Order: sequence, then C-alpha cells, then structure tokens
Amino acid sequence: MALAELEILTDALNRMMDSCHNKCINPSYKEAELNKGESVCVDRCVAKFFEVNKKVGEKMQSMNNGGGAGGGAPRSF
Amino acid sequence: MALAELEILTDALNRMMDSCHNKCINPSYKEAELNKGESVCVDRCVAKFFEVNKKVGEKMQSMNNGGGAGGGAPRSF
Amino acid sequence: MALAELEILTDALNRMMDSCHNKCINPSYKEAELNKGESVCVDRCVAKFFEVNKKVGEKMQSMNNGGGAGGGAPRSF
Amino acid sequence: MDFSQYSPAEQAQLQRVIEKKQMTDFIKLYSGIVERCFNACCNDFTSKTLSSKEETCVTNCADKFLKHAERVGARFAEQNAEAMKDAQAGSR
Amino acid sequence: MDFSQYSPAEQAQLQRVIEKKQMTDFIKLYSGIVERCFNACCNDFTSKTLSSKEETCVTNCADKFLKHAERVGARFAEQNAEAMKDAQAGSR
Amino acid sequence: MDFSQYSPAEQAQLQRVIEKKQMTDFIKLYSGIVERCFNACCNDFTSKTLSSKEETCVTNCADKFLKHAERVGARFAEQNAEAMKDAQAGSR
Repeated sequence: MALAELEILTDALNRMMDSCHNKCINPSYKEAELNKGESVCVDRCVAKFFEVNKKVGEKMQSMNNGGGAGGGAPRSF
Repeated sequence: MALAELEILTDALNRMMDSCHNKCINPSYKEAELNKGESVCVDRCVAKFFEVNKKVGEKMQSMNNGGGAGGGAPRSF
Repeated sequence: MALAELEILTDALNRMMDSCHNKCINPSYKEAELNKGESVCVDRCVAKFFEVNKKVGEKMQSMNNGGGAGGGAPRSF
Repeated sequence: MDFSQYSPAEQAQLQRVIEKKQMTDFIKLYSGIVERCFNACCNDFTSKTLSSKEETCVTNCADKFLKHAERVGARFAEQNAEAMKDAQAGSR
Repeated sequence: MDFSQYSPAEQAQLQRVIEKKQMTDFIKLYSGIVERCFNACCNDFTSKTLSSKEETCVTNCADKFLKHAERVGARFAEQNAEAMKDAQAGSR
Repeated sequence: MDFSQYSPAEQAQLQRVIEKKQMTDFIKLYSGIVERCFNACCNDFTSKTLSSKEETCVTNCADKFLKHAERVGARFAEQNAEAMKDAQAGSR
C-alpha cells in the first residue's frame, strides 16, 4: 500500500498548495517575492490544513466504526 | 468496455455530487444534518442533472451522425 | 517520452479550452453560435495562452539551471 | 455490471483495476472533503490552530457532506436503474 | 508524433495506451460539458424537470462549447506547428 | 517510505510507477502555473500579444508560485514528520 500512501500525500499536498495560495497570496502579482505577511499566513495555513485533515479523518473513522458510510481514513497524511 | 462504463459513471457521480452541493447546501455549516429544504433540493438536482446529461448526449450523437465533431455518447449514464 | 509529450499537450489544451471559454464566451447561452466578437476573442486568447506557457517554461528552465526548485520544462507545447 | 463474457484471467485483472479505482476514488473523496471544509471554514490566519468555531464548522461540514454524498448516491442509483429500463424497453 | 524509433511490440503497447487516453479524454470532455451547462443553466430547484428555458440554454450551451472546442483545437494546432518550426530553426 | 519488504522485482516495478507519477505531477504543476497565471494576468483580448504589464505579471506570478510551493512543501514535510512521531508514540 506504499503507492496508496504516496497518492494520499501528493493529493493532499496539491490541494493544500492551491488552497493556501488562494487564502494568502495577493493576486495582483506586483512583486516576485513572498512578503512577510504572506509567508506567515502560508505557515499557519499549512498547520490549519493539517488539523482539518485530522478532524475529517476522525469523523470518517468514527462513521466507519459506527456503521455509517465511508471507509477507513488515515490519522495523519 | 466495462471499465469505460465504470469511469463514465463515477466521473458523472462525482461532478453531480459537487454541483448539487454547490446548488443546494448552505455553506455556513451551522448544523450537521441536511434539512428538509436541502434534501428536496438535492433530489431535484440529481433528476435535473440526469436530464442535462441526456440532452448533451443526444446533441453529441446528432453531431456525430451529422458529420460534426465529437464521438459517440451514452444515452444514459 | 512520446507519452509525456502527449500528456503535456492534452493537459495544456484542456486548460486552455476552459480558460478561454471563461474569458470569451457569454454564459447566458441565448444562441448556439459563436458570434464574431467571441470568435476573435478565442483566437487571441489561444495566442496569449501560448505566450504565457513559453514565459513560464523559460522561468522554470532558468530556475532549474540556476539551482532553484523545479525540473526542466518544454519550450513549446 | 455483468462480466460473464470475460475469461477468469481477464476477470481477475479487471477486479484488480476496479479495486485500484475504488481506492483512488476514496482518496479523492477524502481529500476533496478536507479541501472543501477547509476552504469553507478557515478564513482567519492570525493563529495556527483551529478556533472552536472553525472546529465546529469543519465537523459539521464533513458530516453533512457525507450525508449529502449518500443521498446523491441513492438517487443516482434509482435514476440510473430507470434509465437502463427505458433503454431496454426502447431497444426491444 | 513520430514513433518509428520504437519496436513493433512497443508501438502496439503505445497504441493501446493512446487509445485508452483518448477514451478517457472523451469521457472528460463529455462529462465536463454536462457539468458546465448544468451549472450555467439550472438554478431553479422548485421542479425536478427542466423548464423549456433551461432546456434551450442547455442545448445552446453544449452546441456552443463544441464549436468553441473545435476553434480552440484548430488555433492550438496552428500555434503548436509554428512553435515547433521555430524550435527547429533555433536548433540548427 | 520504506520499501524493504518488497522483492527486487517488485521494487523495480514500484520505481517505474513512482517515476511515472513524478512526471505526471510535474506536468500538472507546470500547466497549473500556466493556467493560474494566465487567468490572473490576462484580461484584455483586444490584442493577441502580451502587453508589458501582463508580461511582468506572468513572470512575477510564476516566480511567486514556485516560492510558495517550496515553502508549503517544507512546512508540509515538517508537519508530516511530527504527525508520524506522534502516531508512533501513541501506538507504543
């Protein structure tokens, strides 16, 4: 299942990249550098995305055990 | 061609899921249940999505026969 | 690497199709034909998309040579 | 779907492809929910931990999406069965 | 594309992969049109059948998207041919 | 990831699949940047060549996205390492 892990990882990373770009980066592109505010926002954004991933994983796990819909889900990426 | 069928089905189901969520579900997430209005909306949304699928299939079929662009398309999912 | 080329081409073509539709086509769908203005817009849109592709390719190439992140990128599609 | 026209070896191969597809579909459902609920619920990046309001929003969002997915799946199956019945009636 | 550097067995395998890709691409085009036209045309869920206005919108939308796709494809092929000619001239 | 439980033949096969995946991922990153920067920077279609303003925007956009991607990747790796350490500590 090494490949499944790799797919989960890259899928998550790609979505995180898009979401955090949309949340944190000014879309006018007047400069080529990440400024201080954007950099800090990106760091926090990644941390929060991980937390959301964990919460959703727990929810799907509990539904699975409780007899609801959905399969097993990884606790971490 | 069993696999092609399966791919058409899951591709359609995934897009339907996203579209009907966007059309029918209140994005404030104050509650975990689908309320009555949302449930009815989802049912109608799926029915309409099927109708649109049929119309688009007929259009692509007729273009195909008429010598226009595009290949054959399934009548139902 | 013929397959890689084919994948780059179709991926680019699909994204171009979506972007240029969003930029140029009136979404009210009152008629089935592309009108004059839409047609001209689509032609220019494709030309500009190609230019952007070239610019991004050069940027990734130079980063690659300069020791930054990212792999090689095709000069044209 | 009816696979009886295939040889046992082909059926085994098909089975493997289908299982791989189911795994990929599940991964996409899972990470799609994470993305959707993150985007809908998290808009404050003055902190790196979820506020209790964001946490409630994420839990409700995941819960609701799974219920929504179940309902769409059920309606989809019904409509699809009907469409296939119509198609068979039409081809007779 | 020129496949003459490959052995016949490799060419046959390549052919199968390309055919599979074409099928997948066609499925994505088809379901992408359904999704786009549904989203653009259907906004009233007080009924479960398409109104005549929605129906016209969907038919025009599918028609127009296919014409758009054809035009983009033609321009794409032209531009791509030109870019390859430039690349060859540059490498001489 | 640890592949030592696999046979050499399986490892070679795995290696090929991973390399294919890396290539596909790179293509998606590349064309994703083109799409994103085109959509953000090009809104005037009275001309078929990029204005100097659009050109600057595209160059900055690509530059910035790559830096953003690097930063997200670094944070991702840190968080993931931590989550795995927690998981191991929890299972002891």
